[in-house]
Parts: sequence; C-alpha cells; structure tokens
Amino acid sequence: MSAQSAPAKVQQVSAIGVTPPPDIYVECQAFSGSLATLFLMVRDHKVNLLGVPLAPVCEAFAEYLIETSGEDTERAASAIAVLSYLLERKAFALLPVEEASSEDPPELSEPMEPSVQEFAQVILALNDLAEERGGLFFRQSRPPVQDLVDGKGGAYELPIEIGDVTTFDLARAFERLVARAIPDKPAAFRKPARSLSEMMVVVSRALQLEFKSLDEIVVGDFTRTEAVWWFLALLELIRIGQARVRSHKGEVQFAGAAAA
Amino acid sequence: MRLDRVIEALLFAADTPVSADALARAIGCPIYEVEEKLENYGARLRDTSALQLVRIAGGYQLCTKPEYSEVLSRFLAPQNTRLSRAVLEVLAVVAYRQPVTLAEIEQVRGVDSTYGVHALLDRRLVREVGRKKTPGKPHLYGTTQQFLHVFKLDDLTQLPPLELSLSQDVGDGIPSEQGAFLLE
Amino acid sequence: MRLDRVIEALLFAADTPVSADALARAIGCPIYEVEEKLENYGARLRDTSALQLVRIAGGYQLCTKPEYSEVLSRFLAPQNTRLSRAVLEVLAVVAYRQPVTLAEIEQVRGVDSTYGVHALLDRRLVREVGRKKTPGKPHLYGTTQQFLHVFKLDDLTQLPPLELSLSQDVGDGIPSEQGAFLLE
Repeated sequence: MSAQSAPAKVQQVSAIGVTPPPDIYVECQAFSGSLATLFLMVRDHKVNLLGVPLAPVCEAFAEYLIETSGEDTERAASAIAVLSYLLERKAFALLPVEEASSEDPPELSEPMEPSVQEFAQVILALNDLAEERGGLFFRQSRPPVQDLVDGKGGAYELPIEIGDVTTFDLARAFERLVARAIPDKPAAFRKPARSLSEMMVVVSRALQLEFKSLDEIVVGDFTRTEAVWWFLALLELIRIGQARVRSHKGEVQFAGAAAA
Repeated sequence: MRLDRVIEALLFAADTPVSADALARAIGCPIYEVEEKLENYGARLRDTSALQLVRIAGGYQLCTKPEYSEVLSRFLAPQNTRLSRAVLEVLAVVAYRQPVTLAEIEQVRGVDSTYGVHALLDRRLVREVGRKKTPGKPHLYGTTQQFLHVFKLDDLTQLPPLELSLSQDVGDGIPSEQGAFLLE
Repeated sequence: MRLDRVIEALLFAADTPVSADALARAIGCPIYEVEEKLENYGARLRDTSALQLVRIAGGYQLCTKPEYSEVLSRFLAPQNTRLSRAVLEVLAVVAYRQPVTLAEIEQVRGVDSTYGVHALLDRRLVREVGRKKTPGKPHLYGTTQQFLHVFKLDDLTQLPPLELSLSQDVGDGIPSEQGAFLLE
C-alpha cells in the first residue's frame, strides 16, 4: 500500500459538481487510483473498502497539507469530507453482522405488536426469491458513474454503421473538405460556437435522398472550423441513423435517411 | 420494419425494465399491439433462445434463462452478495410497513436497526421517501425499483401476504398457502 | 445444453467484447467449435433478429442492427447518444497522443479541457493509465476498450492515419499531420 500526494494545481469544479480532493494516489491490492476515484468507487460499491488501509491515505493527506502550507482550503476541505466518508463507511463495514446461524430470536424488552415473528416467513420467502433471481443474468451495462448517481441507468451506445466505407475513406473525404476551407478568423473575433445539434439540423437539410459526394453537398465558402463542425455533425447523423454513407467508384458519398 | 424486431432492439438497448407503455410511445403504435407482440416474442424465446422475457419491476426485460446460471456465474463475477438475516428482517419490515420510520422499524424488531437501514440504503434496496409529520420529523423509508429487481417482483402486490407467523407454522412441515408465491 | 445457446447467454450477459478463446475456456470446449457456433449464430441473427453479432476490440459482441438506430436514438436519452464537439476533440487528442496529460491536451487544443476529460472518464471512453514522471506527476490518459467498442474499432491501429493539421497549418491549406484525428 502506498499513498502519495502531488502538489496542488489549480483545478476547477469536477464533473461530480464538487471541488475535487487533492491528487492523492492510492495504491494497494484492492484499489489503485486517485482518492477521488476511490471515493466514487466506494460510493458505488465497486471497491471493497476492507481491502484499503486508510491510515496511509490520511498520512498522505497530512503530507499534502504540509507541502502546500494549507493554501488551498477548498481542496483540503474536500479531502476531509472524502476521508471522513471513507472512514465512516469502513467503520460500518467493520460492525459485526448478526448471522442467520444465531437462532435466538432478538431479545425483546417487552413484546410488541406487530412482532418480528410475523416477518419470519417473509424473510425465508425473500431469501428464496433472491436465490431464484440470482440465477438470472441481465445485460450488464456499465453506466457512467454519474448516471448511477442520477438513477438514469445504463447508456447504450449505438453502433456506428458505415458499411463497406472504411474510417480511412472518411478521413480522405474529410481531408478534401478541409483542403477547400478558407482560414479561420482569429479566435477573438470568432462568432460564438454553435451546438452540434444545431449543426446537425443544417447538415441534415443539406443531405438529399440521392447519394452525393461532399464536393457536391458542401458549396460556397467555409472555414476550417466550420468544415470540422460540418463533418462531426454528419458523423453523428450517420450514427443515429439519419444519414447514410457508401463507397461508390472509389468515392465516399452521403445521403439522408431513406424514406421509411 | 417489423414491430417485433423493433421491440427486440428496444428491449436489448434499454437494459432496465421497460413498460409496454414506454415501448408504445417510442414506436408510436397502440399499447395493445405492443402487448401482443411482447407475448409472441416471449413465446418465441421460450423455444429458440437462451434468453427469456421477464416481467420485473414494473416492466419487461430480457435476461438469461435459469439453466445457464451455473456457466454464467463461472464466467462472470457472482452477482448477489448475501444479505444477513438482520438486514433482511429490516427489509421485510420496510417492504410491508412502508412508509416507515427507523423508530417504527425498531419497535417491530425490538433492536437497534440503524446498521440495517444504512446497509439497505447503501445497496439501494431502500430509500428515503419523505419525512413523517411528527416531532423531530423523522425520515420515512420505502423500497426501491432495485428492490423489486433483486427479488424478481413485478410490483409490491407480489409480496407474499402476511398471514401466518413463524411460531404457528414451524415444525409442521405442511406446505401452507404462503409457499405458493415462491412458484409464482 | 446446446452449445450455441450457452454462447448466446454468455454474449448477452457479458456486454463487453468476448474472445472466442474466453468463451471456449468458460464452456470447456475446443475453440474451433466455439468459432463454428459463433458463425452459425451470427448467420441466424442476420435473418431472424434485430440484433447482430459484431467482431469488435478483438472479440465478439451483440449489438442492435443499424436499421434500428433511428428508433433507438429517439428512445434512449439524447445525452446517451451524443458527444459534444469539444468532448470529441479531447477524445481525438487522447486517442492519437496517448498516453497524454491534461496539460498536453490543452496545449494541442488551446483551451481548458478539464470538462472534456471528466466527461470522457465518466463515459469510460478514456481512463487514467499512469502518471508522467515530470514535476507534479500529472495523470496520463489513454483510451479504453469502451472507446474501441463505441467507434467499432478492432484495435488502435485501425484509427485513420493522421495527415492534416488543423492547429498547426491554419491558413496554408497544405495537408499535414493532425487533422484526421477529429474523425472518430
């Protein structure tokens, strides 16, 4: 087991919406990765915390505090929150669990109605149900951590379908498009970027039912940035089935989705 | 495009239980048609596939047939870590008495149940569903979709009825009415 | 138990590309038999199913046929089907420059890329692959199996070659080394 800290660097709010803890790297048999990842994995039951010694992590944190002279209080606070969560979770995990083998019914100071006896049969039934269910395997999606938190479930990724066209062919078509582009304006004067979905609307309007090459579809002046946007939107349309691509006489051609 | 194939694609991609209603809305066809196709699809799988269509947690979902559980558990990590008897007891109380407070659970069980409730919250079998309008505004707990999923229930009405107590039933060995729910 | 059914169950439940070798080991039968069954199974799906068997990332995997992508993209949450341009750009840099640090990505793109890297980590398209032995020991990022899967690549050598540079040759129009990375 080792844990080491790296000097703090300026970092923004993370994808989980909080200031990330310092870059303390945790290395042990049960887990290898950053303190932030450890937190997420433990929270989502991906790591058995019993296999992760926490004392060295706390030491690494103390070291981090000394190294940075406590400059970044937000990240230090974040580390304390994470460490206390881990310690609490581990403490819970270490509590003795009453096992089914202890046949003695729980001691009641005074009999209550309804009593726990009433549930004994139900517990057996739940056990059986769980066992039966244990024999069924559902498709194991591995949803992004954040989706788990939001309860959104898995994210099925649509397979992208480009038929006999290779990624190499696409690269060539893209190269030719970019070669026709005019230089971009300096960044400071550039118009605010459009969203990809807006671009997808533009591109899908430009596509027709007949297959055409990019030279025929994209006309007029456009900058390199616009070419890139255009092409990314086209790829996304292909992926969601609203555009088609084929290789015809050595040329890549595109068309809108076939009429239903 | 054949409706049954579209349903198959949707069920495969969804990887959570999907209601017939949600399917009908996605496809844009009447719900009775979807239900009919689901029935046919389920029947087709029975004879031709290692997969089956189950009604679970309020929807339909694809899963493997039980006869493959052995080879699958060898191949994949074993999937259910057992719940201790104490935790199951808390779960049973929550399932039947929901919404229920910690104090009420403890009243039924006669023992401190903090650990059990936390263990169930951690596993997403139980969640906070509100607060009781009594002094101290304690949390109320209820079961989750995950609970239905883990115990292969379609909804809470499928829980066995609370009729017999263990003391009456133990030792006589005669299958009682309650046992039947195990067979579905 | 029929071998092809066992294979179907394994492929369904795994939901990652599984090699013929891994299947053969799980089942305990010779690899050529598995390969033969895989071929038959793939052929059977072609005619009878909304699913298809694809070779991906050095293994086999079930996925939906392309003709269902439109109805599926309507059904699935939009955020699940789309990466923003900025995120795709970060992904491209990681794919071609891996292992690469956040600072290096930002050097190529010229803008802060923290969000992009986090979004990609969240989606498991990118992962931490180690730390660079420079001051600050920054994380190094690389692409994942999931990346190969999403972009239907068998391995990284299938990435299109880098021929144009977008950042370096703005204005001169001469194809050079970097541009194609934006493709996938």
